[in-house]
Amino acid sequence: MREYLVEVIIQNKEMAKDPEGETIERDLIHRGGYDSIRAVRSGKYLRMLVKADGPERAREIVVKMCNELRLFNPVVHSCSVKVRASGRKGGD
Amino acid sequence: MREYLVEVIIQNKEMAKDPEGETIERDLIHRGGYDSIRAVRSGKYLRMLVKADGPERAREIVVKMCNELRLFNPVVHSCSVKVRASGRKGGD
Amino acid sequence: MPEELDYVIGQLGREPNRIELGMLELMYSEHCSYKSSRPILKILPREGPRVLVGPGYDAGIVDIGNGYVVAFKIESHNHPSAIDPYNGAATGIGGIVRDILCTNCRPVALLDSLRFGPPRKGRTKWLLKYVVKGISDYGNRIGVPTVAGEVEFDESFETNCLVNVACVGIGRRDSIVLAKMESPGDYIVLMGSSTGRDGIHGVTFASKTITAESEEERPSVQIGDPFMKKMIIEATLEAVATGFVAGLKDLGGAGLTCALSEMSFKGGTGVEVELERVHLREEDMTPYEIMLSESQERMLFVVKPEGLERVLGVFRKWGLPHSVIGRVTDTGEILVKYRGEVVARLPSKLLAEAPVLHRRAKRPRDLAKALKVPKPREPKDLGRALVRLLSSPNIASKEPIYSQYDYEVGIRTIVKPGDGDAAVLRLLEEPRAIAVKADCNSRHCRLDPFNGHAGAVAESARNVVAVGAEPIAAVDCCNFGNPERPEVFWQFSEGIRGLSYMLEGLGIPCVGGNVSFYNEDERTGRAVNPTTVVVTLGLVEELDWVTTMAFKEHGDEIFAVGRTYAEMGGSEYYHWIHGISGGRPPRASPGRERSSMAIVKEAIRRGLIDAAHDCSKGGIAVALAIMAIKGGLGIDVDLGRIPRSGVGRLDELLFSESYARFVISARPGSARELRAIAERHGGAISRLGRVVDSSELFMRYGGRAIRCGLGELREAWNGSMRRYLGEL
Amino acid sequence: MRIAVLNFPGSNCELDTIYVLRRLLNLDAELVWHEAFDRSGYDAAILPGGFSYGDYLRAGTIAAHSPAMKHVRAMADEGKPVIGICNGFQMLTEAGLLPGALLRNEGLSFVCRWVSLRVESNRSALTWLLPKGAIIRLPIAHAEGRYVNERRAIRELWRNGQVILTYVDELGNPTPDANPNGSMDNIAGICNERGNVVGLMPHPERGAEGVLSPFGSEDGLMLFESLLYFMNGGDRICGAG
Ligand SMILES: Nc1ncnc2c1ncn2[C@@H]1O[C@H](COP(=O)(O)OP(=O)(O)O)[C@@H](O)[C@H]1O
Ligand SMILES: [Mg+2]
Repeated sequence: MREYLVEVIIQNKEMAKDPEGETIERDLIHRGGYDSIRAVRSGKYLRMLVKADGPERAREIVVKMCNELRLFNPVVHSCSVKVRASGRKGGD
Repeated sequence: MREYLVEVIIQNKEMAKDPEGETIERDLIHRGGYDSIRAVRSGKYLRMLVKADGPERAREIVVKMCNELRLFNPVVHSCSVKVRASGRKGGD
Repeated sequence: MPEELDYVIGQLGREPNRIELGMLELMYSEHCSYKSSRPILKILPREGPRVLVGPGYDAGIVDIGNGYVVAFKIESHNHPSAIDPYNGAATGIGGIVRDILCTNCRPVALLDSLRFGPPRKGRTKWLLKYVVKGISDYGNRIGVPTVAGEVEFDESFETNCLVNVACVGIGRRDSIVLAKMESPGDYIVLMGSSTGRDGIHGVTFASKTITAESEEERPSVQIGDPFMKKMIIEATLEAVATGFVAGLKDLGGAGLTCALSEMSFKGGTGVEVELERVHLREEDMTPYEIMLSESQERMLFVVKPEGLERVLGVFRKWGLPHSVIGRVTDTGEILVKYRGEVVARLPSKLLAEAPVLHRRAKRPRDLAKALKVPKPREPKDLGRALVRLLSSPNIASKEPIYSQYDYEVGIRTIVKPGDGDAAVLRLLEEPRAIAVKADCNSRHCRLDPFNGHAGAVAESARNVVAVGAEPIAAVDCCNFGNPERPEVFWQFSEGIRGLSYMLEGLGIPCVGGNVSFYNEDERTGRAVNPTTVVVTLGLVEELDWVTTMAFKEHGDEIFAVGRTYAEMGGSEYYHWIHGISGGRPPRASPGRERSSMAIVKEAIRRGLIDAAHDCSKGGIAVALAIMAIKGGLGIDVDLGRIPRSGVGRLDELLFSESYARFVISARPGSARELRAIAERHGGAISRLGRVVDSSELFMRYGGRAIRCGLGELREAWNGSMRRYLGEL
Repeated sequence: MRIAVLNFPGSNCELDTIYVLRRLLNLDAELVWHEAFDRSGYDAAILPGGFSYGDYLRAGTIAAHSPAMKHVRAMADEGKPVIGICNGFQMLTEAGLLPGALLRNEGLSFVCRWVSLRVESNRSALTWLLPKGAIIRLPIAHAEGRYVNERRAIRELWRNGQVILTYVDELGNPTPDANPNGSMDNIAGICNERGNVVGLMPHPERGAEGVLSPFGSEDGLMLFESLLYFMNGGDRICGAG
């Protein structure tokens, strides 16, 4: 078994708005000079190491965990899971 | 000019503690039975569209913005900026 | 520190090894040893019938009767906050809470005293936003309400902000625990977060000035864990309740080294510890790092052998990591072993008692000049000036800040931030209350450290009196520049003299404090204004006495208590309206303070007073305006009646910041009784006019009149903090 | 009548709640450590305010997965009152016992202040005795109290009388200025269809005594008195059903 670096990103759905993203964007415009940036969205980032039989399997474990433990609330959040780094030899 | 999707991830530095990640790992993930997951770290995620003359330039703009708006504190945080999607034709 | 090294070698009869040297270096740092300040601080009055534990322990403890005690203490977290405002302020709260907790009192209130540069500066906005967020995220999460504080803005704090935090705890007299190890054989248990590399040499960092490299001193940054802290609070109180905890101390600056040496020195014992037992965050830590680590959220318990299992059981219930690291001995030594080998062996006394330094003090040469400034021209429209003054960041309402703090949790807060001069917390078990407030006017202190510091004591005592309390004890937090500079040391020693003078004059003992030096910008050599924040604790024996500052009813009569002088130096009026930062600040007089306070106290106890507010920044005009804004009622007053001496100008009458003054409102027909009270206490009082059912401030003076609409005043006072800072 | 006040690591209003139930209402209320919670013998459960598990990840999420919640869920199914105050409300939505979600305040920061609330329904255990349309005053103190749900679901809540409290101005209007956190429809509290599971962001335990209120009000007490009536299956003394 190897260990994979998996990233989870949880964002608000459209209907739930994103006050933080909006505020950052407003600040940008407010301070001027950054009008080339738009559509700022904020979210929560989680990163973890997952011991698994392959990247696909690592992803599955994390997806299942996110659903089961409700790392996100499906009514208001969207959640994306990515295997970032390919496996290194697992620890203990 | 094209528009690029740029992602920013702000985390506590590797050597610094991350009480949030530790608590999520201990009290949610492990208690929920997912023992193959470890080293959970939490952070903040930002995503934005940037109009620029190329991906490198898009990245530069965002790095400068993060510094100037003090979206992170270099003393405690690490901030990574990645151009995720290659340019689409810019909007207005 | 070559002389210190010679001293150590002389005492030891040998060279210390590297670990011992590291331990000594930390313990001899200014932060831990008070080596510069100790000789001066000893003049502070510290005795009193209520004092159970005075300076020298983690917190001062006073008896409030019926078996209850209050522990309180203030501490600075300036340097960490200047480089990482969020974690710096948060861990400041964490530290002060531990100081209270280790007396076995439940922390019930926090106060924050903050100082920044001019509000329009980007750095100020950044610091303020994250300092407040750090306090909010940490204080709220541990369930201790932040009930009062103050915020001051001045150029001198632009690089070095000041973040002082205080905590108040309530406990039972018969269950106080002290930071002592008295019985050889007791176990030493380290509980809480694992020990990591963070904050190694944090205290030496706190004893240095800020340089460009500070930002690079990464290991000094600590990260607080309020969730862990909340559990530590509950578990500690539960563990002590078993009756088996013989001593308790938090791990703060200088970590394990400090806790072990101070506890054993105080108890006249020694310790033997085995460092491999310490639970670590990183496996490969060296003994040096373990002894010096300043990781947050740790407590050191001294446990009676027969109760060890019971105490550890409590920690297990709360899921708190812990390790039994050693035992108390009778050798008077700190014996540190690592994997069977002795790695350090030092007398506790040598660590705990650094040799003191006698620093030179010299009055700054340019001070005399700063005191003499020509009087500015009186503005034509004094109503405008008042509106502008209300919008000054130093006077404007701090609601955008304190509304981010949970000031209600605990259901004790009966006078909330913004409602009275001090916060009032009731006891849950009986109908009594305590009052607390932190104060300092650092501009007064800069121009005249003696009178300014005396004024800080007086102001915080007045604030406590204004809400109906009797001041019973105080703690102080000194913030100064580099003490190696004679001018700074002069400010410090004059300041402490001033504190002493007023504390003694008012009969208030000082039961604890904290000194933070080196608050200066190394590049420019600019030091912060000498600033000693004073927190006064008051006792309210009857809940009926609790008084707030809003005018309550039209028809009530308005009185000024205390005499006004033309004392304009360092005033907010000079600074904000005229851009003048000099002049002679108000003179402090314990006699006048005593009279004014006695009048207000007695009037409150006789049930005559509806509202009370002390006069501080912005003088009598600002006091009147805020009481009217708060009450939503107008006033009609004759300023000519204000008791005064040598005040020739109307702007001076309105905005002088003379000490020893209050504005009060009383039921109609109370004037005679109030005058009799004033006479008895040898103080001045005079009826200025009435609260009226209107929406304006109407102030007459001879043939002149000043009118200001309440709406305009309210907008200036309420709205401006948000405007300066953008969204907080 | 025994009421369990659950104590999760990081809860911080549990003693305040116990104080009100015991000292002001003379109720048999018990502080129960979450790991030791067994529903048998309890007639109601209160999930108190605070920051369970530090509110890490999101407010209430981690507590919503603790074993104690299984018992809470069972009590809810049995029709026994389950009350979530502030962090407790967050736990109930995270556990799916109440619909919707409580997200970060629109203003992004923690807000502590007294608010005016209108009673929109007296169908819930907490508003049982309160007349519809009454204005009450309680303090709020939270960083994640913005109630969000799908529009359709919110209409449904209104239709069923499940919206129990809204943030209003002095005159009783649900204006944007009166909304401290950006909640949809100014919603401050909701209940399930049976009215036994109730969640609200304001703190009734902090607003139950005149001495604590800037207005001298004791409105919080009425909410707990309602709970008592509801538990006793009691009749309403005022207001229409
Ligand atoms: N940083 C702060 N934290 C909490 N409360 C604060 C803070 N700053 C000011 N306050 C509150 O605002 C009110 C006014 O404080 P202050 O400006 O110091 O008044 P005064 O000068 O009349 O003593 C007090 O209730 C005080 O406790
Ligand atoms: Mg005051």
